[in-house]
Amino acid sequence: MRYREALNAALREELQRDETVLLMGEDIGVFNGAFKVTNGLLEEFGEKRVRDTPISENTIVGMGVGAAMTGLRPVVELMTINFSLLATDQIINHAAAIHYMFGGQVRVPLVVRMPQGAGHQLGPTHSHSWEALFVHVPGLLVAVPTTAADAKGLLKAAIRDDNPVIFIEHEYLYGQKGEVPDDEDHIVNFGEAAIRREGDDVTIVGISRQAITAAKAADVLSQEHEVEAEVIDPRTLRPLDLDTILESVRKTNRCVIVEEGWPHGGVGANLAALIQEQAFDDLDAPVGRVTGADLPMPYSKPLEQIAYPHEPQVVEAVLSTFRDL
Amino acid sequence: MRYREALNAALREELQRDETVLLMGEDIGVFNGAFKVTNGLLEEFGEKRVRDTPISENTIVGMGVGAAMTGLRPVVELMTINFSLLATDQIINHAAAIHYMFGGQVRVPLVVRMPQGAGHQLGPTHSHSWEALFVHVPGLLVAVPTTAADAKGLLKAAIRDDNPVIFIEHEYLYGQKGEVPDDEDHIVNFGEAAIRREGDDVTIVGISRQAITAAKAADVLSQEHEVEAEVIDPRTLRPLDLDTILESVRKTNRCVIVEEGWPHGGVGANLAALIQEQAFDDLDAPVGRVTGADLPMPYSKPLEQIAYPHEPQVVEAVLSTFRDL
Amino acid sequence: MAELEERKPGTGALPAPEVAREWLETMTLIRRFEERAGEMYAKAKVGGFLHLAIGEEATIVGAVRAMRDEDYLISTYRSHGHCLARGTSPDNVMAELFGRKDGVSKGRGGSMHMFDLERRFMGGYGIVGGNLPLAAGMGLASDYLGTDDATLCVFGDGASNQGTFGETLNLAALWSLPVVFMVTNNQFGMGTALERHSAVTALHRRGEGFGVPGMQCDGMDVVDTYEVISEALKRAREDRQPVLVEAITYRFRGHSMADPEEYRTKEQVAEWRERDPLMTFAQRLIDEGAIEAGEPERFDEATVSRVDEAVAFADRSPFPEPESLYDDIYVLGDQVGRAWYSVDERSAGVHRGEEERGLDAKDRGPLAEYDKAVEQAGREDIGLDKATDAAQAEQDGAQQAEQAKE
Amino acid sequence: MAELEERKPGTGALPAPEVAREWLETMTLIRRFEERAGEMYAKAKVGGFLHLAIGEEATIVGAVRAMRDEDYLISTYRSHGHCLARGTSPDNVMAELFGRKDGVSKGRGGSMHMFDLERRFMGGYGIVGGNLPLAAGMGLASDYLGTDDATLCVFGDGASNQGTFGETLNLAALWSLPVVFMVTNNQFGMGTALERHSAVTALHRRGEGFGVPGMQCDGMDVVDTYEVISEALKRAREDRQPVLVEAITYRFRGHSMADPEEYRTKEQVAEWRERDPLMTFAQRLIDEGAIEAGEPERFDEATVSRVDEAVAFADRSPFPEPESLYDDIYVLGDQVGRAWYSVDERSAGVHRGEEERGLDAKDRGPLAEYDKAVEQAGREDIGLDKATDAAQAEQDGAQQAEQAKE
Ligand SMILES: Cc1ncc(C[n+]2csc(CCOP(=O)(O)OP(=O)(O)O)c2C)c(N)n1
Ligand SMILES: Cc1ncc(C[n+]2csc(CCOP(=O)(O)OP(=O)(O)O)c2C)c(N)n1
Ligand SMILES: [Mg+2]
Ligand SMILES: [Mg+2]
Repeated sequence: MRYREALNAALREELQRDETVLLMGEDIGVFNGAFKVTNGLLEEFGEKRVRDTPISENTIVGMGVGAAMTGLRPVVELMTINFSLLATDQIINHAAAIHYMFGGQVRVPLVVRMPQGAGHQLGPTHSHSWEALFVHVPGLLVAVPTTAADAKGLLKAAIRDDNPVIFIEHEYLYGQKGEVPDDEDHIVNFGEAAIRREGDDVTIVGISRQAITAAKAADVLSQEHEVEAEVIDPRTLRPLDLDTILESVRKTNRCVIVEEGWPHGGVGANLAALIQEQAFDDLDAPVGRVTGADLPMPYSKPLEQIAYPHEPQVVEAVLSTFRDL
Repeated sequence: MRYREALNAALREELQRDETVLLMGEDIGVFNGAFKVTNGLLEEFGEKRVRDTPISENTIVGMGVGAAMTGLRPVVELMTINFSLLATDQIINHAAAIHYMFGGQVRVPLVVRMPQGAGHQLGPTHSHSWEALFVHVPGLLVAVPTTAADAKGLLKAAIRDDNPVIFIEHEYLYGQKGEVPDDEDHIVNFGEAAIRREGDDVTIVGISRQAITAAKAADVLSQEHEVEAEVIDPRTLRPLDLDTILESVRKTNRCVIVEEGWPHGGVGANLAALIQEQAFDDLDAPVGRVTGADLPMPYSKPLEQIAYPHEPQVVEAVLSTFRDL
Repeated sequence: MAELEERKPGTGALPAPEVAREWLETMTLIRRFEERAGEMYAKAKVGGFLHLAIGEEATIVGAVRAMRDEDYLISTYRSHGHCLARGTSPDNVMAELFGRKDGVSKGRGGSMHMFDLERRFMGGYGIVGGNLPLAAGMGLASDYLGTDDATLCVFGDGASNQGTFGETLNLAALWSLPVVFMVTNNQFGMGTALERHSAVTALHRRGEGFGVPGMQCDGMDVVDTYEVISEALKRAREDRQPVLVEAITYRFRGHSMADPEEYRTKEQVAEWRERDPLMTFAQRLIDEGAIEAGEPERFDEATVSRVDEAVAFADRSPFPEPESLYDDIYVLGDQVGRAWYSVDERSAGVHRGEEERGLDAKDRGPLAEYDKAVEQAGREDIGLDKATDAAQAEQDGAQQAEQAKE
Repeated sequence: MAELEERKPGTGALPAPEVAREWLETMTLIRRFEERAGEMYAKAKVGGFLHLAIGEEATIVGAVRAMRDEDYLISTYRSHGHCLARGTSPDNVMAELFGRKDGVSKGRGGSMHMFDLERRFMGGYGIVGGNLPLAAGMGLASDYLGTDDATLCVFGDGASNQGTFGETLNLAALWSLPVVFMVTNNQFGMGTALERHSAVTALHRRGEGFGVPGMQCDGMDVVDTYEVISEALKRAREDRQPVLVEAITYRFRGHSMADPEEYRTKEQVAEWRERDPLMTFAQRLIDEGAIEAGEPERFDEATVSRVDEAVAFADRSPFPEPESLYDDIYVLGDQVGRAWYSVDERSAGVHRGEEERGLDAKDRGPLAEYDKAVEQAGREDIGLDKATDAAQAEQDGAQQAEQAKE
């Protein structure tokens, strides 16, 4: 099953399971979704439950918040993460804060889904990876599923949870295939990292699509450099399963984080800060980072390709943790 | 001269110096500014150059961008950083990207000024410190002045520069006094950190108002614990004067970063990541961080007080870098 | 009927005497409560921003009394009155202003963020224009769940310039949501006069381009406000037609306590004060024999005592425990299992919840700030202290300005 | 004059024959250019999203010809035509689509982000509704600097639901800015039909509540569009009155190349195609003797050759140097002195500019991706390759869908 189909199945099953679940978003209905994640759902569930919206990001998220406060479990799709900047006020000042600021009186069981990522030459307004923006915010949960199984299991968990969840998909991953358990209660819990590959020499943490790049780099490292990497996919960034990462680092004594987003204040910086705080004496080299380039993503294919991480850079960054400083 | 007066002087002088400079913002004119930074400027320069706007954050920033592209040097005030979330699309998708995405054809000499910070019991929608949101973004310059002299010198530099600048003031600092050079060309360059206090035992980096907390903590450390701290105020975060920080850390072998913002993906995490990357072998302890609490800021005074850093926490964090791990 | 000029303020049919009396009592409660809150602010019992709605009481009571109990109400940072009119105890509203544990939002929200789920008062919000999308979402939920409930969304003239205004009105009309948008046009967004912030000053007309018809009411006349909001709620509820109501009113006090009010003349304020919604309504009730002369004074005395009680209650209520700092950031459950702070339980410093929780009572180290703040916030009057410290006083300009006026 | 029903499309006074001919030529150029761009997209010479304006040429040429050279034009991600009509060479527009160094934006922007400062084409923008505030800012600058220039801001029906719409119109009216807002109502925002996204479908009426009067024009008629935009620009320029013009039109092709067009019927498309703005205008020019029969065919041939040249030019143009990746993020100067990447020159990995710059030609290590991408993007036709790799083909569904149609 492809990643997008797994998401589709999660939405379908949760729509079936719970009458209060509804979907809202631009072109998710008649158009079947810009990336076809909601394919067929309007036909199956009708206009009441699968709602095409005008192009009004801040308001559709805000309506999701209001509806979540009064009995529904809305799943709002933003066409891509780039447009979420129009909705940061409703996400951060409202969705994330409401439960706390009103003394716990009311809950906001809202999911905001959106894809991110570069590689399709969508240029400087359509290619970014901004998990770091949302990881910064207390009150939100943040998921970055990489596999089809996780996409399904985490989305179901998100919909059933009573907190506002930022659910970050990846445009490149939509077409990727993977095994998905055929269980209507296949849930992947937040805060549980997955070890994608075991190894004793170095820990590579890959975020979102870069968990796959990390795994490919690990193969190269094994084949060409006799380095056995342990590859960890945190799957969710809030809450974060730091235990699993630290355990690995305590074993390997080296760590590289791979992410597609910008370097400054990125998820990698956050992890590096946490790891050196908690496992300082276990580190034989600084925690390395491979990130997207610090620029608006250029359109031109060759420029775009060198502006986000690929295996060679990960291999290089890992090898540099073995060099004399 | 107070910090707010220094900012006022910078605005006045630049309005006088350059006809293309104009101010826009909510209540900056007739009301003289929510925090009185623009006091008297409408009277002196008139409605053409000092413009009260409707409450439309995204559009007033976007108008600043458009005007900057076509010959003006707008300085837009957002009443507080909390409301900048309504304008992140114009700041990040537009102001920061335009020079690059159009191949360098056009410049965006825009300054967006806004204060941040907790301590006045403004509660969960009005108290945040979000420099981390803007530090993440390539294409922006980011200033966080602490002293009156820096406030003036950096603001003048920002207005004269051809890049979009996010200029982050602090509500607590507005009333603080300091010496300010009486020179119309008093410029403080971006990317040059200030060493506020010299010391050999530990480096404390304080961001925005926390540079002051850091200095106070350094006094306590010296008086009560015989620890001599070097206190660094980076003054700008993009560009960042990492050299000065690294030089200090290479001398002290210990570092603590103090910031008011949220811990995950904060400026402190970013600095910690950079420092451990660049000065790994020089560190005798993990880079420590003291940050704002990971929550929407509560209103109640005693809760608010323990939700952002004060000297005792900084002292504690510094002492812990001397403890056995 | 939709335009104010066609209406005749002060002539709408009065409700039954006991109803009219209750309206006047509630307006009186709001007035006295807020005056007292202002005093408490000057005494630094209340912190942050305090936005009073004095002068706007008829817009509040007229609107809220037009609602059913099951309808949702959502407002702004200027919402003590909305909360009180909805029936929340003045004790808990005052305790919220004092930042105490018994505050409606447990002291977390303060003046700008009141909330009372039980009474479907769905909150005051600090972000101008931020509550409109939420209101449409509530309307959506009512519609989706097949209930008969409507939502009343209150915001200011300044807020009608936010992007959410057009976005939300379009969506509400497109989806036929049972929402009444009430713009409390008090002539100013902070210090910016209506005609300096809006190209079209007849704000009720702003929704037409988005499919939302407009009505105006005299916001100084509780009866007129009641009538128009009732009509609007009826259309919203029965015809599934969102309506925009503009209530013309005026705030007698500054925007918040720190406002020097340089943007308007004393004459203008005085003129509007002559139309004081409490006095004019009380007079009319007496004139028309609905109440007896002297009754308003008796209400008033009782109200003042009630507000005294609220202050005493708030004063008795403890500050929230420092251990509660990290409560309710997340709803604990399957996904946030152990505790919310599992996300950063290992990092250093003040942001660790668990450490505070585990602290020995003797070792108040990191809680010194808490103790200091409790002590300071608890002091009866810190005005004098402040005058001795000019720098500090300036930073707390808000409270100072207020004291100067008093 | 403002409402379309009152207008008589196809009857507006024709301009002088040489002017009319130029209009037709320009519409033809846009049409042929875009058709060719579509083909190049199917061959993977063009990547990303490609939004064609085929069917909307009259809205473009009629509007742009109503402008002065000094006026500013600002548009969306659907702006090849605007750029061409403004006079930018098809060579550089095509090179931009190819991601080459000679592209108008040096290959940085692609189809969605065209720009030509010299011709005051102030950009195509990828964020729906994002260009409205910029346009008002340009109007502000013109006004402030005391010039006579106006700004024409083009956006779609879908964009009129963004918050920036109301915010910007209010500000433009309040400050009397010389801006014409032109909503190209092509009946759909992506796959969402007008009546499913807007409660009021007469979009030109949307500005009234914000002080911006509305006009409609027949966007299938270049003369009508010219007349109405001319009138609107005159009001903006001379009366300092912003105007909202709704051009009624239709896009003949999908929203972008990946669009399966399930949201509309073939019949509807065919009906509108009968009103093809090129064919109807050409016919009228012949009928009224402004041009001779056969002339349109001759233009057309010349245009096709011109577009061939543009393709050849684009093909010859090199890809941007990898060393240029980090250019123009910042304007270097006093504040960003050494080089922009001083902010992170020390951190590890692919995001370091200096390292690439310093690389030895032999040591292409980190540039392997660049070489691979150049090779791949340079290939004439990668359609066949793709068909062998189903997973990859699906990810590039856009190009596949297009190929299927061809
Ligand atoms: C998004 C946002 N921008 C600015 C502010 C600061 N602010 C608070 S109230 C206010 C004026 C609002 O005026 P109006 O909507 O008329 O309501 P009123 O205060 O008159 O009740 C402003 C600008 C804010 N709280 N939120
Ligand atoms: C803020 C934002 N939201 C969503 C999108 C995705 N998107 C691109 S074009 C489009 C439809 C726009 O429709 P309209 O404004 O009518 O212009 P048209 O494409 O018809 O020319 C959408 C939803 C976007 N680019 N930006
Ligand atoms: Mg107002
Ligand atoms: Mg359209």
